[in-house]
Amino acid sequence: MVEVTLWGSLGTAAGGKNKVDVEAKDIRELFRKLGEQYPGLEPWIDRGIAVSIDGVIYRDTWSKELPQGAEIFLLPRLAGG
Amino acid sequence: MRYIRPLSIEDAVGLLAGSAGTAAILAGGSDLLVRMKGGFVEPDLIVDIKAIEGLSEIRETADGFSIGAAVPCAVLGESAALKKAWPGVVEAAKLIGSKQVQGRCTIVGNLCNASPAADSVPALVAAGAKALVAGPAGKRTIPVETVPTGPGKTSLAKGEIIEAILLDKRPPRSGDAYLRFIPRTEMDIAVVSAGVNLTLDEQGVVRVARVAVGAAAPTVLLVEEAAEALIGRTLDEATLERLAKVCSGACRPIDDKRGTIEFRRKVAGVLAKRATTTAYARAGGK
Amino acid sequence: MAGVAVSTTINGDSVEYLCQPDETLLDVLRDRLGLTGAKEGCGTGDCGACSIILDDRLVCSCLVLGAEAEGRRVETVEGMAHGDRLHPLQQKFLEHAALQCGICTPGFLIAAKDLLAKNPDPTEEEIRFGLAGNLCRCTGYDKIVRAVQDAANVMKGA
Amino acid sequence: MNFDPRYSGRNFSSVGTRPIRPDGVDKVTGRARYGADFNMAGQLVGRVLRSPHAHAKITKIDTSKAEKLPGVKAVITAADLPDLTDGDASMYDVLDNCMARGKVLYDGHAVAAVAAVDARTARQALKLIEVYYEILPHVTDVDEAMKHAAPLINDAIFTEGLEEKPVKPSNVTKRSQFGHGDVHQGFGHADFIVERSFKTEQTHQGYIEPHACVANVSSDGTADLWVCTQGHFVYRQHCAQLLGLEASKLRVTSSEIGGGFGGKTHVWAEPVALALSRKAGRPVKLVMTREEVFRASGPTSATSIDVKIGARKDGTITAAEATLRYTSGPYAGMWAELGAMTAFACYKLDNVKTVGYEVLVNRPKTAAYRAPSAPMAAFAVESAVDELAKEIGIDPVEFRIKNAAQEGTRASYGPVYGPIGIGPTLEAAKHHPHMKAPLAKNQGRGMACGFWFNFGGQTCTDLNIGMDGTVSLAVGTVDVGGSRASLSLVAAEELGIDYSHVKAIVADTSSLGYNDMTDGSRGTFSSSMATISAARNAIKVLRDRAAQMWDIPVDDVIWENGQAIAKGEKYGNLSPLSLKEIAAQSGKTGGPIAGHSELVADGAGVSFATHICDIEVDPETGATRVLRYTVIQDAGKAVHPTYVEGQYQGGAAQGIGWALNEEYIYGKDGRLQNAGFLDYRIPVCSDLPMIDTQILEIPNPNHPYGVRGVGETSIVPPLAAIANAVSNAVGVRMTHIPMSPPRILAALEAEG
Repeated sequence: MVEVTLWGSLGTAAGGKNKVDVEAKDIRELFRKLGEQYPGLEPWIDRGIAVSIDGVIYRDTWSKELPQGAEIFLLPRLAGG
Repeated sequence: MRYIRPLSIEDAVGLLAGSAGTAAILAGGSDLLVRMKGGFVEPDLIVDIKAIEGLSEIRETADGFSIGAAVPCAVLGESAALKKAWPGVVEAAKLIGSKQVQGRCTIVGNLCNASPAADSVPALVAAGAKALVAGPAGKRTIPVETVPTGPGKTSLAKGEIIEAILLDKRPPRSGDAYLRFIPRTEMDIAVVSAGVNLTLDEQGVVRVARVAVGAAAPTVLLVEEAAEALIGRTLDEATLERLAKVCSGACRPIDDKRGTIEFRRKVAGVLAKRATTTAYARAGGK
Repeated sequence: MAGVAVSTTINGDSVEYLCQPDETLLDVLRDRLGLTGAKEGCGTGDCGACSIILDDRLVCSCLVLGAEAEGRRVETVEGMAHGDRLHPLQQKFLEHAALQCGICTPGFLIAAKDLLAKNPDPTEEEIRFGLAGNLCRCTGYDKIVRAVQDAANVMKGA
Repeated sequence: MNFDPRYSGRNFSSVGTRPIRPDGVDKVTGRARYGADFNMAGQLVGRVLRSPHAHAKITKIDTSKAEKLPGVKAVITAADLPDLTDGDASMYDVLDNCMARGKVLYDGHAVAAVAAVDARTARQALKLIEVYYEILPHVTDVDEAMKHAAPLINDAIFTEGLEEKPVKPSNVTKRSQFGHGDVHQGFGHADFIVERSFKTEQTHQGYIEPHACVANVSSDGTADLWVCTQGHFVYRQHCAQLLGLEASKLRVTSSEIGGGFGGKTHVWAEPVALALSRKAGRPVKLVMTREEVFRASGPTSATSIDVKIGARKDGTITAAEATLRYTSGPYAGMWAELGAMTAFACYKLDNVKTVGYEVLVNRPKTAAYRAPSAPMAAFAVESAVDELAKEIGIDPVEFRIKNAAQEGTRASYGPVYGPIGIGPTLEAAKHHPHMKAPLAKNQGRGMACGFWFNFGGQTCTDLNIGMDGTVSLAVGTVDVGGSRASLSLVAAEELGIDYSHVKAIVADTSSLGYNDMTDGSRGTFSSSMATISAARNAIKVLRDRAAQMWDIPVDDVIWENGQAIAKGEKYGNLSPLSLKEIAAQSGKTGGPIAGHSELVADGAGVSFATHICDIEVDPETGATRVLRYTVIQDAGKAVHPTYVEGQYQGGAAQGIGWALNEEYIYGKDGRLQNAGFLDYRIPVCSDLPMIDTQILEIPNPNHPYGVRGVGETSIVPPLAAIANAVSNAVGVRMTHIPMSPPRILAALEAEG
């Protein structure tokens, strides 16, 4: 079980929660289960969400493991110049 | 569209006078080609005047200087005699565009483009320069300030060409200066500008003055009250303040992408003050 | 529209071409003669990317008609190196990394060549004002100015 | 990914040196080919007809006269680009932006296009296209657009991210919020509070090369596109989707690129050129004019920002809050969201809250511009931080050091930081000689900090070893400023050979796997990671070949300093085999030797910078002069330090332009007034001093060499650094960017 923190707007889409517990071993599973548990999040996941694991931001590595006790934070997918 | 390069001023006048559609004179092309590129003009005839004898020369005459219509502004800066006599006119001409543009552009083109913000025009107006006009009815000489009549408009008739700009010989203790305000250090069109031309007496008292302000009205303004504020005086603080005030007051500027009414008004006075100080020093005033 | 036949000299070679009366020299160089070193950044004389030397005078080729080149001498960036030997400015631009994207580089090299021909020992301020007609958006000009200073030193010694 | 990207300390022999770039000679001799430097036999000239109106319904387009003009080979409108986006809202926006469908949404919006035998004919054809408009009310200002009475740009937009679903459509497409703690409580503990509102005008990336492409579509469904872009793989995907082509049949070649800075991350002309070519059955070259670039590419947002920061007497910030409104053009964006994330990223805050609003206006669709959205937020925040330091009576550098984020700090945008460089850049600034240099009258010194995320992304690289032992490196990230030199250094480093034996190129979309764009400061970060991986894969092959040549087990072969070494006493008489020797035998040991890699380069380290500048103000005219400028930034590891300096200097120069003179100026009619380099005033050479740089190297733990992205952060601090310097020079707090002379003079006059 990992604790996942949602940024402000995403929290609104998850029914006002800013922290959720999810049983997931990697980012792929996390997104799948988040979508199942909070259908309001699905359009956000489709558009792209980045995952910060202990401060390191992952945009595309869905195979990245979520270590127990790690700080997991969801962020909007970034654009750059 | 035709491109013709006549060899005489008479031929050029004949071509322009006889053209059925729109005709354009090409000297430096730094305004004409930009307008063509933007689709604002599509002349039927382009008359390139650079092959006309004498038009690419600066001549020193008994009366002063005659600057041919095809002389690029960069060449003005290379004439030691002109620079010594009319440093303000030369510095104004050398402020137009970039080095690249100065290699092409001419003061006659700058005058005939009839932009109120043209850099060389306030300096020429302050200098009391004249334009030698050739046309179907012969030649005439007119003060430069009578050439532009409004943004993009001139008093020249169909078939007329300005052949040269004439500058008087300088009396002793004379000096001129030109300053403009631009947001960057180069490459901008003047937001507001001032040209000043002074002649002093042996005591350093201003005897003759002409002050012109650019980009502050539909045409360059020759500010008579500014000259009056200077004549009979040396440059003390009060005189300069009075000068700045009348120059600011004479402005009839607009708000546009380059500046505001308030800004132009205020800075016109500041530039007039500063240009006057420079012109005064060049005239030997202390 | 009748074409204009032009005989001119480009980088020391005699060249003849036919162009339209309203065609710029830049378009002639690029589209008719395959000399794409000069670039069009604006087409209005504001960026200097199309700089060439016309009869020893630095100009924007976008503000010159192709027809006007008749009987004149045109120098472009393609003529700066001698065979495989780069001009000192070209060499110093490389060494100082005075280019990032490189689109403005041909114009800067030509403008700098003209500058040093007229003023072999310019101050930093003279270089900056001398090159003010050439826009660069990548470098902040720092390395360009240094490259020109260094090239001036090399050329003085030569 | 079987590749371990973690940082391991090592001594470098190639990385950190400053060789000449591999594409250099072509670029100084005029031979390098940019977007407009390529031609195809039989090519037509494409041109686009654009809306003169800011907002209007298109009631009818009659192209019949244009079609009849001799020399015209194709005329297209939106009807020739049918909607194939299949519910993908963001791609639909891209399509609509390429060619207006029913409504024009800004001055410059494309409505039709022609392909003709020459430019003159194409221009004439545009004049013959008759477009009938029903003009609608428009809005270009961000604050005006948020008002209830504002003209609606898209009546299908309902603000997203609100607690309750709105019942009325709005120009606000989204509200986003970040932060933690309780700002209300935090402000309660403050002894000093600064609260201010700021505005910044829209700016453009200002790349010198206008968008240009040559498109060639064949009747069999294959196509070629030559284009200047920051991401040819992304352009391929977008063009294929919009045109209904199979991606693998559309080969996109990225030309040399004449600057992008985020502005060449988006398709505009390319789908149009492809559609013209498809209809005409001939190649089409489409080059935007400079005017079109300004009117109809992707400038940055105009913004309106409120900031409130409170601190205790001892200089501890107790709470910080910001509301940020960013224009996104007439289509939904995420620009305010980025501003809201970055605004307070430099600081360690217990109570912080930021709210962003994405606002539709009748201006071109906003695109990324170098650290998109961060400079405006930093301008507001760093101005307020400086003012607060002044009120408390504490040195602005000390104040920032005291409140700077550190390893373990929870960032204002959410996660907890790893090792970061904000503190070290501030310490370096504090001790920099620039800080102590004397100032004269009307001169002031300002400083400010900046943050950018950086990111990595999908990357694919091929490394091929020739039989002469030289290496060709094919990368898929477009080289915008010297990355081929950096990547060659990395390949040389990893293989243990000399830089001169590596030649890097940017491969086309048919020669290499997918690569994300060169954006987010990712070019050197990601492609160096992929290059290291590819080189390590090649080394595996090299070891195997050496083992064959020696006839020993591969496990006994190690790779060191560019050669294979047989490990162990028993191989004492085997002299090492160099890469060159192994390569020479490759035909007999199993064929060509290559290393490939495909990976997602995640874990780009965040980046911080501190800038110091001295400004002189002419109090009579409001004119400013930048006297001295210093950039201090963390690079992780500078692969090619000269090009790192170049990124620092270039970003600073763009920021200086933004701060002082650059802005989009719209008339009351909603038309852009200054669509050219004459009146959109980017800095010229004589406007700037030398820009001093100091590179700090705090290794990124998630890159084998410790590399961080360096491209973007340098544009973040200048707006605020200059505003702070102006304030210190003449005592006026400028809250509107650009700080053009009329604005400074007006502020001085108001101050009396």
